[in-house]
Amino acid sequence: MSLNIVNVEKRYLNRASGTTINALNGVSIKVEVGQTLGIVGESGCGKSTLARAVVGLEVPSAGSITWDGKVIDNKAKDRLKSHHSQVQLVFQDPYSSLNPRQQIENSIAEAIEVHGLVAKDKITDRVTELLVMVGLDPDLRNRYPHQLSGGQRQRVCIARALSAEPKLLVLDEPVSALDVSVRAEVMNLLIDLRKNLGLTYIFISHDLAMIRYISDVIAVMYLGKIVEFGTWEEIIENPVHPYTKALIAAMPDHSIIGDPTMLARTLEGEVPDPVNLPSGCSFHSRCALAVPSCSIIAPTLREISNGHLVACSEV
Amino acid sequence: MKLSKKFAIFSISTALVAGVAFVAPAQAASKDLAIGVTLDIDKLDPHTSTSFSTVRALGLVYGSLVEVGPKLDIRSGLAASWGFNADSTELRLKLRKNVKFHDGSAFDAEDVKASLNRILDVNTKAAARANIATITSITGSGLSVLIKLSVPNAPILAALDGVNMSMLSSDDIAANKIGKTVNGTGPFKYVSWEPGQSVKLEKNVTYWKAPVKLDTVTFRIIPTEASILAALNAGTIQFSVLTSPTVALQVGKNLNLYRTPGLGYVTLQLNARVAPLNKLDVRLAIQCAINRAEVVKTAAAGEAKVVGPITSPAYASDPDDRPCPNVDLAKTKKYLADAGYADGLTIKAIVSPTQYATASGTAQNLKAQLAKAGINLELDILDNATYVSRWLAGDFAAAVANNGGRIDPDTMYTRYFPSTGNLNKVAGYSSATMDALFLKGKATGRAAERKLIYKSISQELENNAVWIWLFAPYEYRAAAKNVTGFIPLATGSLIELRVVDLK
Amino acid sequence: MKRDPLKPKGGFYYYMQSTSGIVGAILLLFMVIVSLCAVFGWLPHDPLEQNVEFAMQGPSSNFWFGTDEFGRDIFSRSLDGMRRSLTVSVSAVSIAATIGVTLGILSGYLGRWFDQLIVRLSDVIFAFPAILLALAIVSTLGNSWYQTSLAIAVVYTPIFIRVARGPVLTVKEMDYVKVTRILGFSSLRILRKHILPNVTAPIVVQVALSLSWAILTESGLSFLGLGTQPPNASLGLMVSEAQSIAAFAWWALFFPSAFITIVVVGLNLVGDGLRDALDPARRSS
Amino acid sequence: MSNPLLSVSGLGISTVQDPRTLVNSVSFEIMPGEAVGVVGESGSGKTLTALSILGLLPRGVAIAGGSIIFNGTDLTKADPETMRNLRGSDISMVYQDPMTALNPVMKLGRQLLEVIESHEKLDDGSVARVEAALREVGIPQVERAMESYPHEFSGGMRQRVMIAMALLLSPKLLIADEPTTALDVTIQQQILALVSEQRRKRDMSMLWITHDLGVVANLVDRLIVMYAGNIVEAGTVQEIFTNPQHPYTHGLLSSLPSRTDKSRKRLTSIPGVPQKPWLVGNTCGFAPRCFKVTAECTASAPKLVGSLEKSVACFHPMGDK
Amino acid sequence: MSFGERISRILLSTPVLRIGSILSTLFGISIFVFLVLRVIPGDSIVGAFGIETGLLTPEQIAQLKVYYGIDKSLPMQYISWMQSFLSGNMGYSYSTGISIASLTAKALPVTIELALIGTILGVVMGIAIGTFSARKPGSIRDFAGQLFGLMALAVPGFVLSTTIVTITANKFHYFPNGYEFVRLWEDPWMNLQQMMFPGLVLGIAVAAPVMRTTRSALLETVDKDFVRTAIGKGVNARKVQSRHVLRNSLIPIVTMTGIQFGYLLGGAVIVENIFSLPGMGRQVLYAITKREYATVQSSVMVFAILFITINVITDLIYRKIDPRIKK
Repeated sequence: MSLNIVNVEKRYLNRASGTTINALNGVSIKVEVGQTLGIVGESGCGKSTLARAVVGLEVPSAGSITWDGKVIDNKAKDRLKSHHSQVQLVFQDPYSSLNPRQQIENSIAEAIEVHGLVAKDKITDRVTELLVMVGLDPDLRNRYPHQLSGGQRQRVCIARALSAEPKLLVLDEPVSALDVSVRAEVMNLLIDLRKNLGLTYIFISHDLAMIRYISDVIAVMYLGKIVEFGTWEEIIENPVHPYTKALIAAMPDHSIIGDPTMLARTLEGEVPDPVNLPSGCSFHSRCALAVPSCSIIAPTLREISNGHLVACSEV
Repeated sequence: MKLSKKFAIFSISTALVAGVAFVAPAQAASKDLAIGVTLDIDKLDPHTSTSFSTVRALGLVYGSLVEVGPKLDIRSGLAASWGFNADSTELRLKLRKNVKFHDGSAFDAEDVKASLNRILDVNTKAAARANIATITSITGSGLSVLIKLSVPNAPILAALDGVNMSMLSSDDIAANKIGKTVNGTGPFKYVSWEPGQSVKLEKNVTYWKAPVKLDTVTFRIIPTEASILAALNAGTIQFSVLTSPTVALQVGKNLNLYRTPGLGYVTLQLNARVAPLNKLDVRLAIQCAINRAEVVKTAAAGEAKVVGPITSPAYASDPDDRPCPNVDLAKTKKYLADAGYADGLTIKAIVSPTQYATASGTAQNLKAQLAKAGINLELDILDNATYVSRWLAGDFAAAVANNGGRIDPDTMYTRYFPSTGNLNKVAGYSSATMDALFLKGKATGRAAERKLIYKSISQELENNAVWIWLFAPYEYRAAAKNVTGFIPLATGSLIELRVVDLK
Repeated sequence: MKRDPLKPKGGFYYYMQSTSGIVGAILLLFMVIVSLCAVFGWLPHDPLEQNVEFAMQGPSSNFWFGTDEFGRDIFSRSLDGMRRSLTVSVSAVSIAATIGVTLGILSGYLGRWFDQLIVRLSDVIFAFPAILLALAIVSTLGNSWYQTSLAIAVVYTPIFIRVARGPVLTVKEMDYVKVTRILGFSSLRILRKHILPNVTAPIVVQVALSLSWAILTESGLSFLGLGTQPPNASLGLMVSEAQSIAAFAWWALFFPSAFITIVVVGLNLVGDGLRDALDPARRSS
Repeated sequence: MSNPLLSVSGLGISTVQDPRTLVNSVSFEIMPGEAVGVVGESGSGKTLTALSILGLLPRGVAIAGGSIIFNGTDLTKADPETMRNLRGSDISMVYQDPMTALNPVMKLGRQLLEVIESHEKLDDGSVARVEAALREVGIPQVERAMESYPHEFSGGMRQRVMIAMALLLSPKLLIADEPTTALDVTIQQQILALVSEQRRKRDMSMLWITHDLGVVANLVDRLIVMYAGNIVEAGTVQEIFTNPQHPYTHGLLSSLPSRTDKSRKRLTSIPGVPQKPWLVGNTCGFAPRCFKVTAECTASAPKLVGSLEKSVACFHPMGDK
Repeated sequence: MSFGERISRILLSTPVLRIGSILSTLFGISIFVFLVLRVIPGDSIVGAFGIETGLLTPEQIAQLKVYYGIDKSLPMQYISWMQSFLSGNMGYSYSTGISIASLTAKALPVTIELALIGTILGVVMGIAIGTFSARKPGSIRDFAGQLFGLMALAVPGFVLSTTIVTITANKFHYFPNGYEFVRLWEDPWMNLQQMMFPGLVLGIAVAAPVMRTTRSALLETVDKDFVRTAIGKGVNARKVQSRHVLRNSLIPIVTMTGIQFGYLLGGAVIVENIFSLPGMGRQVLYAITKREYATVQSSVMVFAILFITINVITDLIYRKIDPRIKK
């Protein structure tokens, strides 16, 4: 079993301006069972679009996404009791991802009930089990979302995703919206669940520290493309792509104090508009290493060492 | 502070607008009369128009062979004199001398022939064609005209009155200009028509009767009567036509109010061809349950006259000459029991409240009165055109109606009650007796004899409770105090504006 | 009884935090009491009974609000009129809300051609003179109070379509709705369990406001003879009928007008209160 | 040592209705030219403290006590005109969300000129001054930017404009309320670099509010840690990061994954959720989550004691390493 | 980009979609009004002749049907109406024989002027009172302002109109609407007098919702971040209010005004009657009672076009006041 993303492209037509937004521009990646793939990138790099495509919320404009050999699409009727429930998503914002008018218990039990995952009289037990699994007091079951803290809500979201008994969990910035002091708890929970349930994760974040902490392999995305891919050690310790390097350098770190070089600018300019993609390598406009050919030839991912891929012609 | 400044500007500007508003425009020197009416005229062809407003306005522009006076007497108009042959099958007219159309051409027998033939022509769709349908030929020259009739028909003389019988120029008729140009013999000349706003007329200096004193007459369309009264009070108009009794009651001492019982009447039409109204007892039960004075008091604010079927003063029915002159609920009960409706019954009545001022009140009071007698009058309230459609199709059990009247009872009812009448379906009743009486009435020339015949007709209608005649609404003319000399006419005509002066 | 401090505070609690809401609720209570009096016939006089001897009398101990030209008791008629006005407007708004909300939600949720169609249709009705529409309905279907309601309902349906469609477009994009799609729920379930409960706030507010507009619309239609049929009383009809006699009988105009004011003010305040109570932003503060 | 530029003492902030304490007796000082960071989670009262200095507290929230002395003037008692004169010229502020902090329907140039207009007379040189300020913060094509509306700019560019606006009249104190939270890391770094460069150049004091310890680590001189409406710890950056005394600060620091840590050992977490300031009362607000809690902690509130270099409000501080 | 893609991009672009949707709405309205009129009992003949219709012979009725164009099948009637509508004269009014285009040319300016005056008065009053209220929420003046808003909602226009007519005419002998209607360009002074009261009645109707919208929009905007920014940079309170708060509150106010202007076009019927203004409302109402199909249909189409135009204008104003909306 594996998730296979092959050459996925996604374009949106903006009707108001008649322009096309290029969200994903040919992404290929394979996630093996039990692995955690970290995807890092800045806003607009397409990481969330990719997450939504993996769970079938978006239909790729080109390319395919298969789980266990079966194509994932957005047809709801196929999703009922199908392989699709094996892929679930946890959103970034725990405030907007729970129905404000639904009690916690119902939020978690709904999928179990609809798909008949356990016998009717066992549903309550199953909900209790899930609540305990995500570290919540089962007494919270009758609460409404607004009565819970952000961390608790995110745990409910995780429990709800787990209720469908998934194999693959896509985590789209799962701790970014949480208070700093509760992030660690949720991260720890995710790591425990992965171990206990044998889950496969796609962990998406703009925060390299979190990515680094949880991922087995990391993909760095820039403007809808993967620019570097490798094991977490390789990416963090031995980044090759100039963008990855800049990203790591820009990461605020409390462990380095009073170092004025931490405030040096590492990357000039801003991410180009995904409507008008730069020609050639889309990073060339901000790249210190850029040579004239970078604006003509778009580099493809190539392997520079065992399992370490990079899309740059100058490294 | 910002807000107070804003407010200051706001209030100053409001005050300015208001201040300006109270500077009334200066009065013109010429004698201009502005008349407030609710409805616009609908066309300029006098023969085909049926709307009151058109008839009223064009009545000042056109002339007819005879005229109906204040006492509903027939007076000479463009015909100076006339005479019937012995059996009333020929009418000889002597036309007035020196009558000129507004375009300057002289009026003579050619014009009479052309006008009457135009009315008789089916293609004209003339409104009053039926009234003179008995004419077989019109001959004559110069100032004399001979009209031959297919049957003895003395009442035809009265039918020659009115705007629908206007004398038009034969040249205009030949040139097919009727309805496009307005060329009459009346006291005022047509100037302009601004649809939805006004009709302007000016003095005809060559008018055959006394010299006209007003320089101009303007009909101004003010769609609500309350606004008309407001305009009178404010002095922006000097004369008005009102129909609503409650508005008329608000006319103050600063104005003259002319109140004339009209020829029209409000009635509860019963369709005797529809069950359960096909039973005489049911109809009589209804008649006995209705207090007409109460209807007048409530619906018309006391401003109307209780009448029988015939409203023309010369032939007027005695309103009390009917099985139940007064309310008699005991009789109602008995009639209902005889008809097999001891426990009461439901009758549907159509009514159009927008048709005339008292419609809704009349219907409501009738319903209340009949309810006391165990009769449930279910009101079906319709807009005017819908009402008329159903009325014409006879598609109703009862109808609260305000029908127009004529000075001659024959022209008034010949279309309803004889079985051959084209509105007999609407009347909902016919009988051999009725047919015979109407035939006799047409053929009889002598007034005294005719009166008897129409008294019988009236009794026949009342005894059979064909309809329940209720009252004749007043017609009101309100005028500023400086408007002098006006004589109201029951026909609704404003022709006497030809003698009005503005002081 | 001790209240669990963690138990969620209901909408009622938040509603009662709003002054407008409280005043509105009091006025609404007044309307309901008045209507109930009329429903159960607890009236000093029969609202339809005409009594010419007493016509056009001013307010007195016998006729608290005076009488009209038919000698009918204006107090009793006002109470009965309130009931009828509420009946007409409640049924009109119910129909409009039911149809409008259903179409609006479906339109927002399904999108594509269906959305286009519904939006176009509601534009058509929006741009159409209400009087003509009312005339058409009343003259083809008849003119009982429910046809009047139907006429008003047709006029108001597009408003509800808009009011429902807008939030659906927003809620549809909310993560908690997207999650339900990932979890493989049927559209019907998503609509019923996840979208409908979360778009009710603006609809409920709109219902309160529309009720007050419906009463005024009904009076406008009555003024043109298309509303409640005499002799039955509705507040609007009473006001429009009293116009002609107001010069001699101010009470005939004043009291029903005052009742209309109470209804309109009351419903608007209730709308304000509901808006406050249902607004999550205000709740959290 | 010179007098402090800003001296906040015993500042309390609470809601107006059914008074709820939001900030409880906060005291700190900022010396001329000094950069002070305030770190805390949402609801800790850090933003309210910053807003109260300029008198910009939201509706329904007001200063409940204490004083804010700026350059000898008590801002809590100053009249509106004094406050107005101060705002934007002596003290200016940069806000968290550059998307909403700029008037969406006013051209950027106009919004900057408004600052000059409010404190000086607009003259021929004003436009040039604004353009220069924009250039200084790294806005390309300044003339076009002057005619642009906020939505035509990216978040990073907007924040640059906000900074240009704040620096336009060379304030003595710049208050920055999480100005980089909404930005991407590479952009954040650009902004941080810009601000620290400008601060040095102008020798300006700065109060930097953030929830991200990493952001302030290299930016400020001293740090204030807030929790549940109280200052729990204050001191130099070096002291706080290397030798945190308060269990909260300590827990926070050890719950963050570090990029230098290669072990990926399990993160230490602080159990529970942050306390609401108004529920703290006369206790230590961190007590419910503290592993060192004793009865003393819930019996009374610990006072902030220590020096400017290092002070802590805790009955059981972590102790020196 | 392929040809097909380019075509589909053009077809899917906003202006084309917009025009397409406007045309389809107008088409829907034309069908709707046509059918509605045919459904209402009574036809043009009954409308014109009233109860005298009963006197017409079958031949006459047949001729009249030809004359009124109601002898043809419904689709043919629709097509011939559309032909005349699109040709520009919009058909003829049977009673006056005048083309509906020229009737409309006279009536439409009256209604538009009335609606404009009503809207302007309403917006001025509404914004002034709304601002007045919002300055101090919960205060006595807020209460007074809100009370005005609610009262203005609660008093039916016809009651207000007749009250004004009665009082000014009877007590002050002032009723400019009793004079013949004059157009703005003929006698602006008189015209404004005639428009003043009806404009005020409509204005009050507009003022109520505008006031309420203004109040809530101001209260909402006052709490926005950029207002805090403006205060924070030392802008004085008056300028904060006008440049920042009011300016940003305009969008909901414009929306509400646009909606109200649309309603005014319809609501003008009663006011035009009472104040005797020869506008579109009266034209339509009269034509309905007379069952003048062509007049009703064409007038309704004019109304619809106007209504849509207002939507477009509202849109343009949005673009003017809110630069965020893409050109």
